[in-house]
Amino acid sequence: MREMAFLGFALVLLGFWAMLTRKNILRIIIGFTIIDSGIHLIIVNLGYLPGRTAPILEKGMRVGDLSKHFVDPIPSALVLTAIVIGLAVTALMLVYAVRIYERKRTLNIDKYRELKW
Amino acid sequence: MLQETVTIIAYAFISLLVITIYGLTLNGLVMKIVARVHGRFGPPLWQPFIDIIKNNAKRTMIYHGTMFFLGPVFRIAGGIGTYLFIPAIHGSEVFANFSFSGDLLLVMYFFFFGQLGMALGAGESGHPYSAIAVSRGLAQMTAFEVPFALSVISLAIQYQTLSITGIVSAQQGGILHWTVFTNPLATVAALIALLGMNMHSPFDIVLAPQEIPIGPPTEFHSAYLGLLQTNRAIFNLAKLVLFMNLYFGGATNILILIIKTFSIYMLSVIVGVSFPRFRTEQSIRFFLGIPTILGILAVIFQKL
Amino acid sequence: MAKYFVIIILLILLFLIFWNLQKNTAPRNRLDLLSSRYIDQGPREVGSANLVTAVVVAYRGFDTLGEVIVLFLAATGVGFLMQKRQKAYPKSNPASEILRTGSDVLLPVIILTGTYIFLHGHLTPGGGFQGGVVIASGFLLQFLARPESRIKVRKLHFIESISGFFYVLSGLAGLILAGGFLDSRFLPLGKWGELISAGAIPLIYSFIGLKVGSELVGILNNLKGD
Amino acid sequence: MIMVSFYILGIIILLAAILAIYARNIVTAIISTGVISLLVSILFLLLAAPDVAMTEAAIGSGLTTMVFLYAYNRIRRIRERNDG
Amino acid sequence: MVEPIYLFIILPVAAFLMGSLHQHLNRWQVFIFFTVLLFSFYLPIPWLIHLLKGGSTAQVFTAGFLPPISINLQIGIEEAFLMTIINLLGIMGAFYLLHHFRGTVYGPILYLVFIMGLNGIIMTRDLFNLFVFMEITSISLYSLITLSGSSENLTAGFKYIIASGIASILFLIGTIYLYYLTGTLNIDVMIASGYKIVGPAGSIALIMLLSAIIVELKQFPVNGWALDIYTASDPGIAAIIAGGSSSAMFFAAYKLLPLWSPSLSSIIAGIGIMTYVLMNLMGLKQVKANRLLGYSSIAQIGLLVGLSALLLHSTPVTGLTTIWIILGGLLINHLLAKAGLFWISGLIKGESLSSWSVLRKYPSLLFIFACLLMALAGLPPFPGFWVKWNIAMQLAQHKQFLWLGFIMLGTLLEAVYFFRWFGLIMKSELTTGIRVRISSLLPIFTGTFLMFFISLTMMNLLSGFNFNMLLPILIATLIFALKLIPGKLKALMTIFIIMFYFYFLLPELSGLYRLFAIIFFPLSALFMIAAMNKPGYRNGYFELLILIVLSLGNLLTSHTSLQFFYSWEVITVATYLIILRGVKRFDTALLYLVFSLAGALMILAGFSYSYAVTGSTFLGILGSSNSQITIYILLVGGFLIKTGAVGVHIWLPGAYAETEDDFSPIISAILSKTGILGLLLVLLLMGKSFAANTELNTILGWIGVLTAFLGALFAIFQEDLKYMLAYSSMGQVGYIVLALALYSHLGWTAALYLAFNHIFFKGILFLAAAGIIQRLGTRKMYEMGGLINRMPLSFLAVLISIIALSGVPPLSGFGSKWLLYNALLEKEWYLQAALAFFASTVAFLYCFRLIHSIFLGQEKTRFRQVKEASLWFLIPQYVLIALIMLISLFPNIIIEPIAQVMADFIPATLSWEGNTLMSSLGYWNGNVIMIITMGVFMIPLIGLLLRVRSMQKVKQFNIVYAAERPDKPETTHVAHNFFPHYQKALGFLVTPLVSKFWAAVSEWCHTIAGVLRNIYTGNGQTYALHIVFMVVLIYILAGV
Repeated sequence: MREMAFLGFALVLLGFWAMLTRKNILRIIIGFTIIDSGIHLIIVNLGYLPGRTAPILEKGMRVGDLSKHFVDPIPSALVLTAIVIGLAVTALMLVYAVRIYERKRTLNIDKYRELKW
Repeated sequence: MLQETVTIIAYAFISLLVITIYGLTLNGLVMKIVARVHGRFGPPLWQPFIDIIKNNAKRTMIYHGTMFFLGPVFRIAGGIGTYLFIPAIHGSEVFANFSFSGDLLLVMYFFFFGQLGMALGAGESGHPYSAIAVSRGLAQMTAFEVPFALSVISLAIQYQTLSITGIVSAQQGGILHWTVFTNPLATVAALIALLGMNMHSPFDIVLAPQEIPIGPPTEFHSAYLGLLQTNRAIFNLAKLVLFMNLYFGGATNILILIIKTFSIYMLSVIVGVSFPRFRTEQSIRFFLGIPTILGILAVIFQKL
Repeated sequence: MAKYFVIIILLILLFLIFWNLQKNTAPRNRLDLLSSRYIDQGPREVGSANLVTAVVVAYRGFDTLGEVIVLFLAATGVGFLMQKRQKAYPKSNPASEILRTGSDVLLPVIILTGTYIFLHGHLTPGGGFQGGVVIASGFLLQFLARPESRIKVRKLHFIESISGFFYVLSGLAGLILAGGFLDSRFLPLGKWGELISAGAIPLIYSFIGLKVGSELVGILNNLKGD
Repeated sequence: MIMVSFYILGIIILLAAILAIYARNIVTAIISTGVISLLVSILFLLLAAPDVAMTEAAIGSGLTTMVFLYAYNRIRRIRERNDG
Repeated sequence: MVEPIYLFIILPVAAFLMGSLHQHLNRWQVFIFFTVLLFSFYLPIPWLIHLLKGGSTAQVFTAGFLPPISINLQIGIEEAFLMTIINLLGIMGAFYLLHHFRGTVYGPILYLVFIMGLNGIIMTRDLFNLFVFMEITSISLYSLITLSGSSENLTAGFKYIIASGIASILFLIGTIYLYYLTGTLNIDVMIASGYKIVGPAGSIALIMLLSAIIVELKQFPVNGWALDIYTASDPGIAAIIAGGSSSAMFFAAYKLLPLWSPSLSSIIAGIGIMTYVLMNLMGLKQVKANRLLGYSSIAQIGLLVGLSALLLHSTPVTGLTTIWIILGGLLINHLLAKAGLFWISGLIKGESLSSWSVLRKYPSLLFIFACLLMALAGLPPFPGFWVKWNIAMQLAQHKQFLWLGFIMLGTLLEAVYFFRWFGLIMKSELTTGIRVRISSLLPIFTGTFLMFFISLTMMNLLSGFNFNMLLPILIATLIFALKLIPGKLKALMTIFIIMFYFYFLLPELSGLYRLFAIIFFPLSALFMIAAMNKPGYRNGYFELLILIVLSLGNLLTSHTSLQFFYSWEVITVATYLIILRGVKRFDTALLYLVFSLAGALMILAGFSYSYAVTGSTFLGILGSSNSQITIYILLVGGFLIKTGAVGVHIWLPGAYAETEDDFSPIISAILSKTGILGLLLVLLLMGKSFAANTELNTILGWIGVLTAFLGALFAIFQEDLKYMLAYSSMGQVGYIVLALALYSHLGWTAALYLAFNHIFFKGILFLAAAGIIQRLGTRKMYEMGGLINRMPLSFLAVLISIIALSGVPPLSGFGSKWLLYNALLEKEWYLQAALAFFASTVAFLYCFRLIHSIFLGQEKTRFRQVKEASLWFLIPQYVLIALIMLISLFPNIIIEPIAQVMADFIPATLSWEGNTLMSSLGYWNGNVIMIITMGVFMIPLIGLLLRVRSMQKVKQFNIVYAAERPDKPETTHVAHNFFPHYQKALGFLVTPLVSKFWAAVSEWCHTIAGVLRNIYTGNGQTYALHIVFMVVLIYILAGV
């Protein structure tokens, strides 16, 4: 579905917007998760074929021409992995945020500029 | 072989003696003429002979060091050497000197021999005037050598040889074959350089009689001075003979030699008395100006 | 302000790129060779009714190993980062009595649900990861209800290690007994549609579920602090 | 029917995203993010991907949100201790 | 052979188990950790051997299905090679990090998984699996970065997460769309079905994928975060990032290379090479050591990326092996060297570049450090050198001259900041603050040792083993190992070794080469006698001398341009080091090195151009091509820099003057002849029909004569003795260049005669200067004076040498002038002749000033007691004087062999009549002139001596000066600013325009670097913006 893809891209862009403009690193992390959701949507959408069902065999289905009834299982599988990875990264980022706040007492990304050039 | 060698050496001695006497006379004559121009009576013609005999006869008891002692020797060796590498009279065996051992380049570089020795001797005297004068003299020398070198190069192109004998023989056969007519630009450049070489006014800041008594030789006296004065006669004439050979057709006998060298010398003296003195940097700029351009033009014209 | 302007311009351009990308992607009306093959052969080869599970555990099992490792890394990383934390923080307020009681009651139910999910990964939607998360949510409820409670970290780690170990071991069994590393067919495929079927998929998903659950609990425990 | 629900969901998702980006309160933002994930997981169901929907709901809206809140809680506690 | 899949069994299992069992494992934990790492190191080795023996690439299948149904791994030569070195680095890095890992179990776990991830990136053939492994490495790094727990660690890590997170997003988008288009995730299948990746969608998908990889490869401009990581993280971690992570990511990019369309490929090449140049440019401004290493790391990876994109796409399969060797060599060179440098940085407490000067206290570490720098700068004998050479050859063969130029620029910039750093270490104040642990040292030393080994292998692979090329280094190392031998004994050994080598070398050489061998060997041995004078061990000095001189011998025996270039670079480096040893401030040595390297790069470009045309490195066919002009310009330009021609001379005065006093004669008299040798070889090898007629020779001639003139002019204004001599050398070599440019028999005879003469008199002058400076402790000439009484022997030596220098007859110098002017006039180069003559009169000025200011004039009170210069200085001087006298008296003994050698190349125009030399223009009989001069000198001398009795030397101040007797020598010694009038008249010519020009170039480079690096604001959001910007830019550039 084209609309679904655009919703995904819209989420990606909104996430980028958050990441590029908001100063609070928690918001930046939120931006990341929004982008992640958008990407997942895009991926799953690419595996979708209109009018088909989820690739789960149920009793009574005839094995043989299932490929005409099911959507693509591969994108789903990829998204599963991507979601878990996203969780891992988000968790680490949040721990980073905690630790940075512990050290610097601010969540403003503009204040983390002791290293430059 | 031995006999040949002895003959050549004997001839060289004769040639040298003649030239020394003539040189001293010439110096006297010029002093006289300059004095007359200035409206003085001037010294007698034989004054240089008297000076030289007097100074050479004096025994010297003191010296400033080895180089000081050797300085005048270097100087006169340079003068004599320069003269001896130039064939003085074209065709004459006696006056051919040792010109077989080297060409014009040798003579040009041998000029420096005496200068260097003199400068070293003067340097060891520890007198600041000597050092200043040497500095000025050397600086000026580098400048006037440029037009002279260009002029010589022009001659080398013209005659396709660097041998002085060769250049002279190429000019034989009439006054119009002289370089001064066939290559006037080169001649003019060289003659201007000659003014500097002779350290005559306006290029006499090296000697600067007022503040630097007599230039580099300030500390030299008696026998040393005698040697220097002798050299002045010989070296001066060596240069004149060279110029005569290069630009004025050389000489086939002693009389022509005397006339020509005298004329060349007078030319420089006359120019000298009528100009004020240049400062060193001025003379450097001067020599690197018009004379150098003339020299370059001479080269270019010859090359064309 | 100029910076905002630049960002807007760049994002608009990025949007145009995405637009261009999507616009030029032809919608498809049939599956590609590979996915068709998965669907057509999957049930027979792997014995899993849920073809996503077939892809995740069997065909692309190697990815899943990576996925498990990523989560493991996250847990380790959180532990690593939190290990150096400074002094203790002020205690948070204890939760209400209702929540405590509720969570106590709910915990076994939630764990059971989670177990169900990963055991039925090859039959119904869901699997090890989903099940693991569900289990973790039970513990989360515990944390919320009793902020002062401390779970037995060593036990947790033990479960995590051992389940991870057995997961890789089952992969190794696939290598030795069947066609290759992480081949789930070293156990008989069984009867299609039953709980104990689809080779080792339920086993593998169980290990994954346990591992994921314990890892997530570890992360939450670490983040909780105190 | 599907399309209508899609559009409604889509608009809510976008609004939630904007809220997540601009909400004053960070907790609101975090919850909004969770809502996005939850709604997206519904979309996954529409796209015939129940596995993904489950995972997204459990991980994206559930666990991630909790991790967020825990992290924020710790930050808040650091701030309190610091102020106090 | 163990199946590679076991890597993904053993490592995770170990990691999982260590997580929970660490309390039980205790000590065993370290054991398990290293066993597992050792296993991972061992695993690819049998594969590598097997594959090198011609075994076929192995596939590893998972899940019991064949690809593309399931994920597969591949182990081919490239994979096995890369895994071997990365896992080796893994072990060494783990060893280095050992102390950090005490007391934490998380560190080793993360590290193990990280290593596994790298191996996964290398082996996997599935695009999404690649993504998973990239995430594994990134996520483990996120945590590892915080190892030391500083707040910089954390903020840098956060920026890394942002950048890497965006990269993952882009990678996912790209991957999924590629899957959508091709229906597969298997890389090989995807490449095979590349025809499906069409249209805007395909291009954009590729662009997304590419952008992600470029971010992960830290290419310009999306690498601000990487710099922060390198700066902030623990050096041990930075080392594995720079070495391991970057290499693995590079391999991922390499794997995907066939996917890119040609236009994307060239974009990659452009980005890579621009990264190389710009990072090195910005490195110029860097003052923090770790950050500088970061800049360099990124640059090196940029080079790798750029080269792989440039070369792999356009090379036929047969040529691939060489390219693999180049890329592999570059990779391993970078990996080992950069890891080593990061490891060293971990030992040093300070973070500024100068805080590394503490290394001076640890010579072995310093040695390692220098080796690593040289390896990165691509200098022999390290792998980087072979890589540099072959890069040039390959790029030239592919006609990628523009890129080659950029790469050379980058190399030069890199060398500038590296060797500036090295100079800083050697010359800045000694700092304290180092913690040396055995566990940290072991990997550093192992890595460096490996580098030598790899260099040997590369030499073997790329050009064949050549023992001669190694010999100088071996001997030098051997002597270096004999640390405790006194300097004097070492000097003797050096002389002995050099003469021994000469003895064996001479029969192999003929003609021209034999003449140069005489210049290089016996004469430098003679100069080395002076070294006997200095007490102490002088570690390094003799070793480097041996290295230089023996390499000079190798220059002469080279048959290929590679051999020549190798020796050339060895000489350059050794000379740099020896200069650096002696100077007080490092910039002199740096200037030398930078100009020499620039020259070397020009030479390399020339050789590579020739290779591109002829396809051979054989020196003999250098000229057999139709693009001789380019080759001529490049080679001549390169060699001119070495001769110190005007315009590129600014390195020369400092290098000649500031170096140790007993090295000055060698560098100015002998080493300056290497440039001459080079020029002569170019003229000879370019083929007569071209080289004899080209108008370029005229330009070369003018450069020569202008150098002669300006060198002399600069010399007269120097107050510093050695600077004067240095400028004089510059001028004299200018004459030689002029003579060479003539391309005539007379000219070349003059050139070599001049060369010999220059060695004699400049050797004497520098040796005498050394003796004087040793006694007086000053180099300012106006502080000297009157030393003739104290040092008569030195005076005599200087006197004779300046007579020879200025060309005054009867000494040998006149012969060179005579030959030169005759040659010039013969060639009709009249204006050049005039300028040369002017230059020689100017030379007269400084000659006089030299001898006057030092030896004549007023003796200074403080130097009343000085003694004659040391005997060790006088011995070589008087040997040289004897030589000057000999060739003055019998010029033929040297001119005749030279003229004969030259007659092999050009028909002779010089003839003899007894002792008289005849040219087409003039004649000259040195022998007779000498005798006559002696005669006219002796007669007045005897006359004068006869008239002196009981000579008495007057006191120093016994002169009348301004009507009073002076009492202070300082006021009466006219020596300072000796030629003020010259300054007034021609001073404008010595305005240091050239120095100003180069200073401006340097200034501009620094300014541009300063402006450019402002993009690295330190703000994570800006870095994210860079990434978005780059995506858009690539999109626009690719023209979708």
